[in-house]
Amino acid sequence: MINKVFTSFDEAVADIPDGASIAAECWGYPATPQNLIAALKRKGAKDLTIITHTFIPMVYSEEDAALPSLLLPQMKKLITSIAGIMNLGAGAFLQEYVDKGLEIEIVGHGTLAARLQAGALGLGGIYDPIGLGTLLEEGKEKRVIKGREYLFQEPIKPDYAFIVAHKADKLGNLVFKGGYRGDQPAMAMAAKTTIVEADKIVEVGEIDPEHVVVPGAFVDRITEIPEDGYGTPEKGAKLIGLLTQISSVRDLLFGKVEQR
Amino acid sequence: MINKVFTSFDEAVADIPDGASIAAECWGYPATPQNLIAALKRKGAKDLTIITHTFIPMVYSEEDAALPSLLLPQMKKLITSIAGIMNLGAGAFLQEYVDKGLEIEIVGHGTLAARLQAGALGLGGIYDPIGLGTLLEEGKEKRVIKGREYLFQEPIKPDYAFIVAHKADKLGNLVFKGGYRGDQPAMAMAAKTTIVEADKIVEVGEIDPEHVVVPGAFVDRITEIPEDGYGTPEKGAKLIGLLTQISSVRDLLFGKVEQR
Amino acid sequence: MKQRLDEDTMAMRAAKELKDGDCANLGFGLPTLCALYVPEGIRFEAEAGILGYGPLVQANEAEKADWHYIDASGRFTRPAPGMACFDVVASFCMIRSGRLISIMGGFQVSEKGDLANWNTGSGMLGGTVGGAMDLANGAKKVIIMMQHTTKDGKPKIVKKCSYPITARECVDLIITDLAVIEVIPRKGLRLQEVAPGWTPKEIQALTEARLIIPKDVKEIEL
Amino acid sequence: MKQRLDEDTMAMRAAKELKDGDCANLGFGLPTLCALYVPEGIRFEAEAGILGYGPLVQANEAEKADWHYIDASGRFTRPAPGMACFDVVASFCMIRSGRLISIMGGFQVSEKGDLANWNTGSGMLGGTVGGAMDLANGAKKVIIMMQHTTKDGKPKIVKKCSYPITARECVDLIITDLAVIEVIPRKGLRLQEVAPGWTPKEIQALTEARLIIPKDVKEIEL
Repeated sequence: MINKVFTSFDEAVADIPDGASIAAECWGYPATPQNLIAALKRKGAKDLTIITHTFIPMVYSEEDAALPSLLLPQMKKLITSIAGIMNLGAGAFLQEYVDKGLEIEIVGHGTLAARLQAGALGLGGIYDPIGLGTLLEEGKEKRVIKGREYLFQEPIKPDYAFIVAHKADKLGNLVFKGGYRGDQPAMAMAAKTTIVEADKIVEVGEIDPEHVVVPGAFVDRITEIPEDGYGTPEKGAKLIGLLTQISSVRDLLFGKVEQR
Repeated sequence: MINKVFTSFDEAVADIPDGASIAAECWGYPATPQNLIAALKRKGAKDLTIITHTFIPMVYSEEDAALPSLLLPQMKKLITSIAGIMNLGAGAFLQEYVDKGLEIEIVGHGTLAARLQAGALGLGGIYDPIGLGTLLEEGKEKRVIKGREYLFQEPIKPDYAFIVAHKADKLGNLVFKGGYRGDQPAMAMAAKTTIVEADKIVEVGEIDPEHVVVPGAFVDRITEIPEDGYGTPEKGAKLIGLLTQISSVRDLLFGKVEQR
Repeated sequence: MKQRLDEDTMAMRAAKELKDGDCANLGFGLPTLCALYVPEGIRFEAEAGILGYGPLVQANEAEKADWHYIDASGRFTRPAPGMACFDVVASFCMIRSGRLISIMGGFQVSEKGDLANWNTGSGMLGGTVGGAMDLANGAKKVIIMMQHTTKDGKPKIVKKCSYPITARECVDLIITDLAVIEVIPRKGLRLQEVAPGWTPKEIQALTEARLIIPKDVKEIEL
Repeated sequence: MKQRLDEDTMAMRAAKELKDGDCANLGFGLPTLCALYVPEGIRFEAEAGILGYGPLVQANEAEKADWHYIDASGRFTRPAPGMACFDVVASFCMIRSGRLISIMGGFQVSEKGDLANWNTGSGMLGGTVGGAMDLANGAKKVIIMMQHTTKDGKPKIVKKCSYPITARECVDLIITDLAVIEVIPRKGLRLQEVAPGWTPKEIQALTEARLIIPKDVKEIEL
């Protein structure tokens, strides 16, 4: 059987060149391929384009979490629907990089999903109804189809997708847990090369064919998150503890429903 | 809890008006919402548009199976990627209806899937790379995007989707079995109203959240296939027995690999 | 001085808009509270791809928080029977096709029902759009929950939004701490209910857009 | 008289193109046979949304046939460890993105690598397109398995397809009962292997398109 399993995150990202585009989920805090991101930081590839649903600033130490924002010094372009959480200082933390030349493309989340799906299907473009009359229509071609206006949107086909899965079998079949699927199936299907970090790698046959979310044909490399890696339940619990000590974050996570 | 369960197929299709468009899978023989199709035939709605991946002629009696072709006398338009299986007489069986005014739109299967997905996402159109230089490009707008040519394709948003699922819970969460998913998730998401026939209706909580294929929000009506309904394992086995007695069909199903 | 509704009362009023069988997406902040006040039979959706999640995890039970189960605002929820997990493409098919009711916060709503709720005006980085535009354009019903006026007393229901808009003519109902206002397409804003003790005239005085005031304006009932 | 290869031998030769880890879609008819002759480690895909199905059900075991598990030609297969079920949108993402090898039948292949394999020429109803155009345009490698000539002896490898085409310049390799021919982009058709006992000249005589005949043409090896 062909071997897709890598024992080192560094080896799994070793071929990523300067200028590569990388799609990586970042939903909640640890629904993020943190170990691959940290490896890419160590590798130091430059001029990256990062495609992510949320770009959360690092409000804690790199020892506790590794989000896409860790890659800021290596980035040329960011495509995202959330450039920083408003209550955590909005996009202000990005301004310093924008001033130094970082290009930011803001895209509505549904449009991001539709553009990834279009990339996965090999489409040349789509007409999307979202964003009309808003800042996001700037520079976009408009077209009326059957009496309704649409914006032309380009597909997104990342060079690489970094995926965090719950389980991967050795053929690359993936299952997720809860809200961790997010944009990841579309990212894995749209990318040229898909690299996975999984909570657990299992033997072929251990995942029921009906439960597979991303079929193995879309997956090129698989790594397993070690006990001391990012994104383990222990690290998650520690992070929640740390974050609830920051009042603005505590308000985000629990605020409105506290003591009711 | 809101009741989506219908005990009668006839009631489940009772509101379908003349002129409605209906997406219904037809893959292999029984991966088809046969009980709903039979009910729609009984109801007799006219001028229907049928969207289906394969349009197989009825080579056996209506007692044994009910495929979309049962609706031919009620149809105004057919959108399909396979208008009859070549070895079973190709599209010849359709010619009689075409002569009487039936409109047929042939669409590549991937394009059909992409158009349903576009409909589900509310897009106004897509640029598809498939079909260039072929009969299927006739009448389509062409556009060069980043040096490559594409065809404009309209989304498909059926009024109704008829879905055959393996299990449905009472909220409408669906799971499938084997190759029965097919176009059905895209059809269910693209349609205005989704009507399901399931091998079995189960209680809420009996389907693991991670195993749901079509979430209940996309499902409006649920019926259960009765023991004497179409598409039961018994009927399937009987059909195989009948079909293997027709040599051309036998060749399709087993021919090349016989006695090896 | 006459009282404005508190956040919980607003949430109770908004929750009344949800009926058995409805699926709803609750936006960031205030709308999250609605989850506490709905009857059985309502399912909530999170853009990440969860429909029908269970009760929110509260601050005093933070040890039960599991990052895998979060609502549309990133708060911790729990799995529940009948829940479904799916991907973001399916999530936005759901959001964009009128299958959900959207309850969102708002910076401003115009008399035409334009919504501004993603950007405070300092360019592209002045806000977080997320799925707001999809919800505003695609939901079966768009309900905006917000304070009637800004912290410094300026109207948030305006003739024309001064903040960058989220979508045009998309709002169906506005629930504030003073009133419930319906957007009637091509007609304007119709005052439907007022907070106890407030008169339509007083509400109009705090509203820049002209309100259509029918004879039968009621007090907000829960 | 010199023999042409039988169907099984053609399938064995085509199967040699598949390597450990490859995923392949086997088209209607002849290509289906390849499934019988591949080593371990190859997975097959059916457009319906199955990757990695098990062995085909044969005619003498028809009682094991289950409609839920069918291959790309609608033949009965079986579940197998490592199999994945998915929907048609994912299936065509896989097909269109160079993740599969496509082995299909053909009516004609042109000297430019145009493929005609869906339509016998009597208008739109003269054929069944299914996923053929997607496979022809999107596969990592397109291998056409067909008889070298028609039943009445006419060449199927032609200058220009007379049948309606499936896709332009899409074929990578042609495996017939007489030869293995590679399509070299912008150069033409290069004869790679011949059936035992046949000379390149004899193959050219049965081929309308001009063949590039290198010095090292070999006999087909299995």
